[in-house]
Amino acid sequence: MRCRMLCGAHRNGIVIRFEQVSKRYPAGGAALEGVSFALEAAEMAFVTGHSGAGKSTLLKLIGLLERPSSGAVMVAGRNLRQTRGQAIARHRRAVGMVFQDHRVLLDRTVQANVELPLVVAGVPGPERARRARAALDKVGLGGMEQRLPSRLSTGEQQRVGIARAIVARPPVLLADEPTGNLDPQLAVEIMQLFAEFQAIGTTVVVATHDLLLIKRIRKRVLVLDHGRLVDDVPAGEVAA
Amino acid sequence: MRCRMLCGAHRNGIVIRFEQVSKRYPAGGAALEGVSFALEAAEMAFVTGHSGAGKSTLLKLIGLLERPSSGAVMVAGRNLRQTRGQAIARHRRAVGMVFQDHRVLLDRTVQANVELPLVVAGVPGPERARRARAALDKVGLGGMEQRLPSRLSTGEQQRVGIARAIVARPPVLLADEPTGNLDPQLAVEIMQLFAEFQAIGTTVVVATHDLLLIKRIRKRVLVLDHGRLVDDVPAGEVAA
Amino acid sequence: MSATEGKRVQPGAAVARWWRAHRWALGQSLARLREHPLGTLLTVAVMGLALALPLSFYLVLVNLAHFGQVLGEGQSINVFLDASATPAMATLLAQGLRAEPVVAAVVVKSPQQGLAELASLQGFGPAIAAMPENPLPWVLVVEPRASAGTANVRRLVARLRADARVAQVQDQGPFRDRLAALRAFGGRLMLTLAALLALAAMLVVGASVRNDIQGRAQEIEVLQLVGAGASFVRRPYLYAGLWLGLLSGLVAIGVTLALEAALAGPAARLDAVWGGRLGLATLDPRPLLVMVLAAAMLGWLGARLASARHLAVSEPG
Amino acid sequence: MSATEGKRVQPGAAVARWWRAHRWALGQSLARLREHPLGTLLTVAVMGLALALPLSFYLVLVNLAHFGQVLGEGQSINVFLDASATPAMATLLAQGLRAEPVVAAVVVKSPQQGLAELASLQGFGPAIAAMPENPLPWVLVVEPRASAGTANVRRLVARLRADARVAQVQDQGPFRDRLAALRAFGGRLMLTLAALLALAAMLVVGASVRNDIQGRAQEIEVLQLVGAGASFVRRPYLYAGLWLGLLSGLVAIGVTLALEAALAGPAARLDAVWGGRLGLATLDPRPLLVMVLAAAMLGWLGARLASARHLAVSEPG
Ligand SMILES: Nc1ncnc2c1ncn2[C@@H]1O[C@H](COP(=O)(O)OP(=O)(O)OP(=O)(O)O)[C@@H](O)[C@H]1O
Ligand SMILES: Nc1ncnc2c1ncn2[C@@H]1O[C@H](COP(=O)(O)OP(=O)(O)OP(=O)(O)O)[C@@H](O)[C@H]1O
Ligand SMILES: [Mg+2]
Ligand SMILES: [Mg+2]
Repeated sequence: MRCRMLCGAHRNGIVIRFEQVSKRYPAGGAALEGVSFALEAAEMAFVTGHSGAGKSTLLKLIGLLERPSSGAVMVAGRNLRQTRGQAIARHRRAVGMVFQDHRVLLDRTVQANVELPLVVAGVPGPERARRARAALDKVGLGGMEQRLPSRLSTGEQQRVGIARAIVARPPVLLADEPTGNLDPQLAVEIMQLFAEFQAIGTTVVVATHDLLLIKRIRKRVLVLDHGRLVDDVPAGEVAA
Repeated sequence: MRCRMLCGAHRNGIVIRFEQVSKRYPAGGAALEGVSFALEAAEMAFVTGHSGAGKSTLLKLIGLLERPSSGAVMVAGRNLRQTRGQAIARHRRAVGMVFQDHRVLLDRTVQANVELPLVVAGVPGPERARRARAALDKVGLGGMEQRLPSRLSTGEQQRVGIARAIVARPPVLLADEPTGNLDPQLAVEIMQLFAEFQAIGTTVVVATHDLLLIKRIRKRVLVLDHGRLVDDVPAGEVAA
Repeated sequence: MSATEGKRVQPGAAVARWWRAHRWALGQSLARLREHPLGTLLTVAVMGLALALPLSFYLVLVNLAHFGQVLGEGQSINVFLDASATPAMATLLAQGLRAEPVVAAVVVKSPQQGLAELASLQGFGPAIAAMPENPLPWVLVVEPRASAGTANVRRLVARLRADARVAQVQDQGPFRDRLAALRAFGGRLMLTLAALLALAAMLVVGASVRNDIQGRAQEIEVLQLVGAGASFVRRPYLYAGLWLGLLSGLVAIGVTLALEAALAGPAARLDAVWGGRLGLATLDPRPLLVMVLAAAMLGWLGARLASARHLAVSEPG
Repeated sequence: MSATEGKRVQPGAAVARWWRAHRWALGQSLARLREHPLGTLLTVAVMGLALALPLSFYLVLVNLAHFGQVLGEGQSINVFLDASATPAMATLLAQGLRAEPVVAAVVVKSPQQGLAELASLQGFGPAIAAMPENPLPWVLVVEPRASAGTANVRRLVARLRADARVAQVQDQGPFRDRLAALRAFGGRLMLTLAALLALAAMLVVGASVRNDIQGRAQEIEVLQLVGAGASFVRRPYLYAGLWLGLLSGLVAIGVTLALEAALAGPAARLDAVWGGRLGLATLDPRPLLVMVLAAAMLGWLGARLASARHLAVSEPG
């Protein structure tokens, strides 16, 4: 189903393209200002910049949680401006997203949280459980399936959010500050997990302010400053 | 009012003492196991350790958000076990806390959020506004007083939480991962702000996983591993 | 690569997916009610009460109508014929009256019968015995139909008064008017109250579902963020509304039965003084069934209305 | 060092702080209602309706009692004295009856008056003119007090029947019994419904405040975390409950007035057929005022009950 949208562009050419994108929120200044870049299929990029630079806004535009004030956001060759109604839901099913504020449901078990995207996709119960367990193992939460997130540490909650984003193996993965509550070693492990997804064809965008991590993982880096794209460092040129 | 509780012990001797403190949550394993340490007045310490190590639990015990399963938590020479009812509220007024999940009210203006501890303390309106503005300036949010936190970036929300913790100038300041959503430069500025509070006599405890920050600020470091205190590095011995 | 690629070749997969989605929504809606037993109880209690009252009113109204008919029974019209009227004339007039749609029955009383009745009255015996001849005329006792309107009866009375064969018509019109006015007043009162209560029931359903949705704003948002469509998000609320409505309908029936039991004593006494002629209606199962179904529909509709508004936020900003 | 150190020397600081805390809570409670105009409206509407119905019932009940008194008026007892009774005996007996607490009035009718009445009846004129002597006895028409119980009236009738001076007592006992049974039934019905509605109103208040508190769980927690005491946290909810109650009371009055207006037509017609003797009661301002105060108290109490439960989480785990 989701491949109607993204699989065609998958292994060849551009998956995400920003063309002179600006975003002004009603109650604030410009969060993004004339941003243009393109990401190929199976590419991984960091987005960095100071607090309030527009990192989250950029990811929200790709995930269709916000619409640009001007310019065009193209995903898999389609301008998202035309996406409406049911097609928005379909787009979001094709984009796995780790939210900066986790967005984990505190009154549902860890497993129920991780299974949500599979429920929405109509995956049968036993397969849901199997895949949720596998995703939780990957983020180091194996054995916590039946716990309530309200009884987890914040870092553990954050990892529930990561497991939920990867469980449906979406062709595009967006992660907004996914390691803000994780210790350095775990942060590297999570980034390596994302790199594994990249290796099997997933396009990955990670917003982070963790310079150590950016240096360790060595992927393309987009640098934002007050909403403007001030630097775009290819993976090969990141200083170790 | 709060000085009934903490001001006596303020400039001389121990303000926070843990004696063989263990904490087991009903629905989990041991979050803390036989932790003992003491912090003097006007001392600043980092608490670090992997995700789930027990950092937040330690701070919650000091702030009386949780009670130990065994052992004694002493603040200003009093065993908190005996603190009940109104005295809990009084204790919390004397302890400023930055929460790992911010706990900012999304439907109240930034200023109303920051003023809350002053409202509870009975400070008159004009003085509240003045002090809230001063605190917001300190965390770099000057001019955002009338915005709603739901319309702020996550890092900005986190800073609202920091401003709220410092606005009443409490004798004890607890900060749980206060820079998890801030860029490195801002993180250092916030830590310097805490150090300023320390300089005027505040006892400060900061839970963080940011090793760079710990190295830069060079304060005492308590290291937790699976709930046990495995290391206690004095400020002078932190490797640069 | 994608979560659903493996399923595409399977036959009947769409039906299976549809059934899975509905089963999930069903489970969710039930879990939701079980999670907040107090809230569920409260909502069901309030909505149940709100529905019980119109139902009870309906029953009271049915009984009142019956009651009115019984009261109306005794209110016959006495038609005194002219002194010159013959027995044949009386019979003919009675036959004509029996054909009137307004008339239930006509009894013909001869002058002899009238005198006998008068003689049985206290103190008149000797006086009547002393009378040289019978001064009484033929009398027709006309009983109007209970269902006949007061205006129709009044018209009949006027026609009889104009009849040359009739000397005088004794009609308890004022009493009949009073009774009709009383019934109109009672009916209007009950209907007004029932309308108000139906409104209250609707408001309660709306408020409850709205509160549920507001309390789950975060959950709804997360579902939308992971790609759930509008109907998927709405479904558990619709089911929950349905359950709440159903339960409320059952509570309404329970309350109505309890109300009936509480009123059984006075109602029986009422019936007894009327010599058992009231035959107070017991609960007919059909309106009860209709009530339960209507309540379920009302719950579903309330959920639908309340959710329609909240799901508008699905659009990106 | 601390936030409040500077204030400690100021005189009257405690009062100022108390006033600030209350002003803040007041502002919060009003802001809360204004923030969710639809929710506030809904709650006030439901609670208002729930309160309007018992109030309306109360009014109907008052009128029904009045109505019953008017109906009861006509139901006098005819006491036929023995044929040997003298005028003095009749007057004496009437005086004795007037002293009875059950009796409202006694009219003494002489045999002459009785005969004149009979003569005016249709068809009897010639018969009475032909009578050699007046066969009628002295008659006392006893009107019982409307407030007298049927049992007391029945006892009086029995005593009169046993009296040697009395030949016969004509009493419309069955009618009086019917009327009493009818009033008992109506009263019980209204009281039962009113009790149910008061219960519903309480449930609505409870549910509304509970929902408000649940929706603000995060805010309450944050207040507790920054050191607010139980009473501080509770205060805005208590004020909000008070406002909701007050508004609901006003809505209840509005609905009741509207109901009265809607029923004015039929009631006036009812009164007209009784020749204006019903004098239907209009709204007395005192019960209305009591209602508004009771509604405010109810809101405050509901808020207090609902908040008591939720504030138990203040204790650390
Ligand atoms: N309310 C709770 N109920 C049950 N278990 C809990 C609860 N809170 C925390 N825990 C468990 O206690 C352990 C320590 O939690 P704590 O929040 O102190 O960790 P932390 O060091 O702050 O971790 P992080 O860096 O992820 O925030 C974790 O394993 C967590 O799952
Ligand atoms: N819903 C909103 N309404 C109004 N302004 C907003 C909204 N969301 C974000 N902003 C503003 O837009 C700017 C960019 O926000 P964004 O969340 O993209 O920053 P960010 O780079 O993710 O910051 P952080 O590192 O703190 O998460 C900020 O100044 C913020 O105040
Ligand atoms: Mg962000
Ligand atoms: Mg923590």
